[in-house]
Amino acid sequence: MTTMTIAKAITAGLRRVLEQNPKSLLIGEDIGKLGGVYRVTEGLQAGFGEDRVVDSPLAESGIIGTSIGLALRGYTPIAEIQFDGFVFPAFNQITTQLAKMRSRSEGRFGAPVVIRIPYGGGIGSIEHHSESPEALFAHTAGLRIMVPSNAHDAYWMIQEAAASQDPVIFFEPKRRYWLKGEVDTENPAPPAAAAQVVRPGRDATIVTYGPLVPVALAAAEAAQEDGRSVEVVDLRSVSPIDFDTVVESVEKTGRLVVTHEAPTFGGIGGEIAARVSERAFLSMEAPAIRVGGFHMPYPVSKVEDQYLPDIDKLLDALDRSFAY
Amino acid sequence: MTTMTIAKAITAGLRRVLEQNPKSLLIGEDIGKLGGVYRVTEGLQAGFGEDRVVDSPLAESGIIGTSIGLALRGYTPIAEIQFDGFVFPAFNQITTQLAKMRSRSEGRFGAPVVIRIPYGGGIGSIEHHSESPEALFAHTAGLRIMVPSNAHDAYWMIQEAAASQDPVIFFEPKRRYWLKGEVDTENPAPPAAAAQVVRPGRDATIVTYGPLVPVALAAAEAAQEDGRSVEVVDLRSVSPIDFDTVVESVEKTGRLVVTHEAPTFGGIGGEIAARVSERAFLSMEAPAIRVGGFHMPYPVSKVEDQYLPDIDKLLDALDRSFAY
Amino acid sequence: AAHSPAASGAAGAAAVVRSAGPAMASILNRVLAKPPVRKIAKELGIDLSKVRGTGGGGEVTREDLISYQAQ
Amino acid sequence: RPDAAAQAFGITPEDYMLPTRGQIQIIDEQGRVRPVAEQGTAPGHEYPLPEGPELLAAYERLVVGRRVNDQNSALVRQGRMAVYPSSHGQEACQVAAALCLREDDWLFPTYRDSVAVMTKGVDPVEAMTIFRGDWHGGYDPTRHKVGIQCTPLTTQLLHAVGVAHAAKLRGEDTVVLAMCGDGATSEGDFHEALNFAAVFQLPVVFFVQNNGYAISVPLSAQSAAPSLAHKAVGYGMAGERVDGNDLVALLAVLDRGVELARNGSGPLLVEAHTYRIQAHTNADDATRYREDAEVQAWLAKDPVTRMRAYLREGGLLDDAAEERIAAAAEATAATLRAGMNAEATIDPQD
Amino acid sequence: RPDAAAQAFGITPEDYMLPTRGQIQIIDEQGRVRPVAEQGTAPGHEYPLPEGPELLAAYERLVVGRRVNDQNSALVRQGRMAVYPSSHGQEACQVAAALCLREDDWLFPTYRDSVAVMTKGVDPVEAMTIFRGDWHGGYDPTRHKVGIQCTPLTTQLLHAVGVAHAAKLRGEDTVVLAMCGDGATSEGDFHEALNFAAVFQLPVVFFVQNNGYAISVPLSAQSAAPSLAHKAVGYGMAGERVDGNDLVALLAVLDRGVELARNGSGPLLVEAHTYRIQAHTNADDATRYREDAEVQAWLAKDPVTRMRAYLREGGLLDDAAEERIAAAAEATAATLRAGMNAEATIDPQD
Ligand SMILES: Cc1ncc(C[n+]2csc(CCOP(=O)(O)OP(=O)(O)O)c2C)c(N)n1
Ligand SMILES: Cc1ncc(C[n+]2csc(CCOP(=O)(O)OP(=O)(O)O)c2C)c(N)n1
Ligand SMILES: [Mg+2]
Ligand SMILES: [Mg+2]
Ligand SMILES: [Mg+2]
Repeated sequence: MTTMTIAKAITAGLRRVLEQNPKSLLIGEDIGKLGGVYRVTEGLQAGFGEDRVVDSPLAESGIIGTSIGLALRGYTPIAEIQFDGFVFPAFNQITTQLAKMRSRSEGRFGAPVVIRIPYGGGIGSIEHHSESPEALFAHTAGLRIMVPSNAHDAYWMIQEAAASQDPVIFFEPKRRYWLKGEVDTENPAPPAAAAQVVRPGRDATIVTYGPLVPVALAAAEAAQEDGRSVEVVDLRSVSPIDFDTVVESVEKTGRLVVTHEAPTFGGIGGEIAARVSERAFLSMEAPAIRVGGFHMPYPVSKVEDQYLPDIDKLLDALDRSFAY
Repeated sequence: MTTMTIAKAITAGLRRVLEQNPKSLLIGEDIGKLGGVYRVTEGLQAGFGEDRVVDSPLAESGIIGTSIGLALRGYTPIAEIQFDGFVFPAFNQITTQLAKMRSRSEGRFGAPVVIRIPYGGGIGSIEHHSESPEALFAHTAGLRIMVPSNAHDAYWMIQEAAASQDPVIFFEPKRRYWLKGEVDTENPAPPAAAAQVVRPGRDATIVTYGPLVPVALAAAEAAQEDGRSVEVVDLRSVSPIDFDTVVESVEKTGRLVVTHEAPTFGGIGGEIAARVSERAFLSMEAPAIRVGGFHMPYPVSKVEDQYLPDIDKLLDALDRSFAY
Repeated sequence: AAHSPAASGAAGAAAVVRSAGPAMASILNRVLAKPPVRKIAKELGIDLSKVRGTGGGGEVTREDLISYQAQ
Repeated sequence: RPDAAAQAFGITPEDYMLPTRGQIQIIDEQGRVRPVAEQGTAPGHEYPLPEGPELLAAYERLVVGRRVNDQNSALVRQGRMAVYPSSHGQEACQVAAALCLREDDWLFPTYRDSVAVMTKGVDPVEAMTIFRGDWHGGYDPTRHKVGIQCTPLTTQLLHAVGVAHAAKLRGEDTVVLAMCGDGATSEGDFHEALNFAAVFQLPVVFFVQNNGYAISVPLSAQSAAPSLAHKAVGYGMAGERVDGNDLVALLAVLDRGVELARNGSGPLLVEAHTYRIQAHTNADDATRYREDAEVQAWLAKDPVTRMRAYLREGGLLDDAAEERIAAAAEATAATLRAGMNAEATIDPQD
Repeated sequence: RPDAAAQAFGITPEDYMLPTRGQIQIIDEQGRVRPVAEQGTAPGHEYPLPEGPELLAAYERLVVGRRVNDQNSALVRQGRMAVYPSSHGQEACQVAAALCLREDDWLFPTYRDSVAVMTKGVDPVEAMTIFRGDWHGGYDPTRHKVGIQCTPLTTQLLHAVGVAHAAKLRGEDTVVLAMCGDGATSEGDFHEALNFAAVFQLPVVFFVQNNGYAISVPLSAQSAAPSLAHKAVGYGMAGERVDGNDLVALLAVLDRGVELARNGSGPLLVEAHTYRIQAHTNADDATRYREDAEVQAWLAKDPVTRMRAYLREGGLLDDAAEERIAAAAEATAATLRAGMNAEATIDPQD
């Protein structure tokens, strides 16, 4: 058991991948000498050399496209996209190539590329540095999408991602990079595809992942004071989604609130609300309520607090749910 | 009143735009001499010259990026992307630039670019020629998304798109290009943002748009034989969505089936199911049921019929709904 | 066989099936009912948990409400 | 590094990178060897004539390639295939692209490169599966080291660069040949691929078949560069232009390019001037955008006729060999017919 | 067309396109005019020395630009702005990029180009809004013909090309100057922008500030080209290299480039060699990837010192002018302080 920040847990996980899988390599912008703009790859080039930790030219499509080629020859490339807002130049390679390789090759080649993306808002940054594009990748069949919310998961899930035979988009909740937590380097976390009930409750279920898990927990805590027992589910994997765990929870509680930072409209919360409402239909005391960003470009930092889901918005959603 | 195919209705609409708005121009690959691979721009370069109907170099990001610049100087560029599967090289320009221009310029500049995309499956084609990426654009705030399902709408909606002060992604249901219909060139269609009840019914509502509207109508017809009166709503606009019309229908019928060709998982059907289920919750006799593609890359043409939503799948969905 | 499923990767790996379905829900004393029935119950001031459900899995139906009222 | 290669040729690095002012042509349109001074090379940069047996073997593949193109077009007309982008007229490029490679070298083709794919060893029927609608791929890319044909233009170039990167990391001396058309050079991924290959000094030969059109769009609306080979300069790699209907010149240029790449000179860009005699695909109507006179002029430069004339003239090809080659072509055509006429059963549940 | 321009200079189109082997430098590091033969030009391609008043006015903007950079860095340290990517050391490029344009010409900057934006006429406080978190834009792009700073690298280059396309369609003789850094040249949109501009022969000057680094990544890991200006060749446009700390050379080269573009010669690519003296942004730690000695060497080439030496030596700058200029710089700094210290109120409902 060691206490680590989420950022350093990922660093440690990557170090372990590089140690254990000689075919693994990191590639991205500024990940070498600089150690990445968030220092997540700090020390790794010094430790493993320039062939294993590769500073690439400044071109995201190039990073992902060449990673596919590396994977075809047995390598496990772990690519870094510097910020969420800069993954889009690589969107063509990700959706038309990476995601479809397994299908196109009749299962012979799964394109095991990992794409690490620091994502989400709340860091007071300028445009394009606070995006939550996970729904775009979730809707693209052929990708796994993992989002850790704590240091222990981060340490283990990045290793799971690197071991996956399918491509993985690994979203790192950047505003939680400095969140500390206990990491048990001996006992693996459950597989990413298994959602976790991180707080049990009886009266309502909040489903979320990544940066909003602490917010959901805090809201549940606050709701407790009103005598409401709220269960919180951390999805951990946004594609596939562990609907069984969510449905089981909602069949018990009868109420569902889903929250993510991405705009509600067309977000993955719609998938969760729709699927769970279908499967748990007769148990629903109230409609599934979604709390997400507004349907607008991510706002300037001065007002991002009003844009982001927070405890008050979750409590309000719970109120609306309990009003039925 | 004239009978036209959807393809030729769009041609006629584009012609009218070019005639009436001297600042409008078409740009894309092979749209000039060739008239586009689907001949939608046939005859327009001959009629309006190479400055108004521009064969661009083969680069989608270039097409959209320069269209933004043209729009900034008062032009109305109507760009063609040759096939749905080839819009992704332009994804960065569309999501980080085109969609955000209005917000970035504090409303001073709305980036009135239209992007025409022949889209969807059922044409027996090879990979990347049968995609339905509308959900990816719907989740991207700042874009309007229109999808005509008949010749009259096609004729008028392309003109509405060209007049829009916001960017519009105009999805053309390519397997219906040759579907004929009456076009009234005197009386405009209702605005795209107004969904239309294209078949009234009492017992259930099918919501769809574009290529599946005829399928939904046929399913409703077949259901009638079982004594079920099914209402069909043609959304026409996928962003924004006219929820009022859908909610009104579902409050009346109590049952909702949503169908599109795109994979169900993370599709816009989730948004519709979730939002309508929330607003019409107490009227829902059954959960919203979605009928879409499987969560897999679009399959080879030999089996696409099994992939695509069809009458049987819709009837089955209705059965499941009525089983509650 | 020759063609392995395209997206089995993404779709097939969901966690072990743990949901026990409505049966479990009734054990947990969660009343099963569709929203309009809940609405009627509320309007009539009926506590749904007092109503015996005769529908599938113990679902409370409109008829159940009527017979409960008749009691 | 280009510098080293330039030194080997006794020229400046800049002259090494700058494509020769004209194109390399070794055999003229009548099938005669051109004088060395007129072959288009810069001094110090002359190409040796490939050996007779290599040329004869290449000619066989050329004839087979032509037969494959025509057979496939026929199969499309008969409804056995959905679509076929024929390389009729470009077979010299197709054949040379595969023959310049060793078995363990990699080829990254596009949709028009079925003949190259087969020439590299892929089973003809498997190679055609993609156009039949049975599966998006068709063959195992690792078996013959042939990437699956990519439709989104130039995406495959980056995969090729990644494979070359892997070769470098593994310390293997394999080379990767990556193909695209003239129109495709406008895409962003073309740029990123060349740049990555140059920065990491990877063994990639980029081979652009410039057939003058991207569907209907002529080269003049695609690029204002003196030639597509000139694009090499901007990445610090060497560019070369070659007559794409001259199989001898193609082999000479590609053989040396592959050798240079194998020996660590970094990537190269080779532009071949050729022409697609038929429409873009069967769904296209080429009369809308080009004149018949242009097609006729290119028919006169046919790569097969020309190579045959040269080989017969030089006594490298006799009647017996011609018969053998014709039989081989027929055999491949028969295989294609049989394969495409057989009903494939696909179980979508599978 | 490049051919016409080449003819005007009495050189071949290829020589016109190929960047001169060295860079254009008119004033040396001590502020002395170099002999014409040593300025790096090709024969027939010499640059006239810009006139005294133009140079003095430019020097004023240079001094103001330096003050703006340092004031903004201070405001960041004081927490009045979230982030500032300073162009300290690159001010000669910033100033020349704006001054070479007419009022109705367009400028397309990136995040590091705030000084160019202000020099083109945008209100300093509005120009800084983007880094303050008040709004993603800050100014009206159409007022001073300045595109909104784009963060996703090179997206703005295509917008610039579109604006130039519009100018051509409108029959206007306006020119567009589009800026990016050395690292940004690796992006696909850079390629597509240059190609569109060249194919449509649009009046765009692409201006690359090569400061040797993309955050931590040195140019050698970004490109293997002989120079970034050489990339012009692959698009059929002219490229030129210039000392980016020599304001005189920058004005000479950009003035002519703009004039050529205005007169229909098509687009050009100008690469300026410069250096970012400070870290990438305040959030960066430059000591991780570069040596102090390197920074010191570049400090000796400081564009402000050098220009001042030249102007004083030539009697173009006297004490009175220096005082006036210093006061102008202070005034701008005061404006920035006042603007950034004022609390902006944003109503998110608005
Ligand atoms: C990204 C992308 N955009 C558009 C297309 C549609 N398309 C297929 S082939 C083609 C023309 C390609 O021309 P070229 O590269 O010269 O190759 P050729 O067909 O002449 O062999 C186009 C536009 C595509 N396949 N991919
Ligand atoms: C598409 C994209 N990818 C990554 C980034 C992150 N990023 C911002 S600046 C920068 C380096 C740019 O270097 P260069 O072009 O040389 O400009 P300079 O900062 O030196 O002025 C990077 C990688 C970005 N802004 N956009
Ligand atoms: Mg791109
Ligand atoms: Mg071509
Ligand atoms: Mg730089």
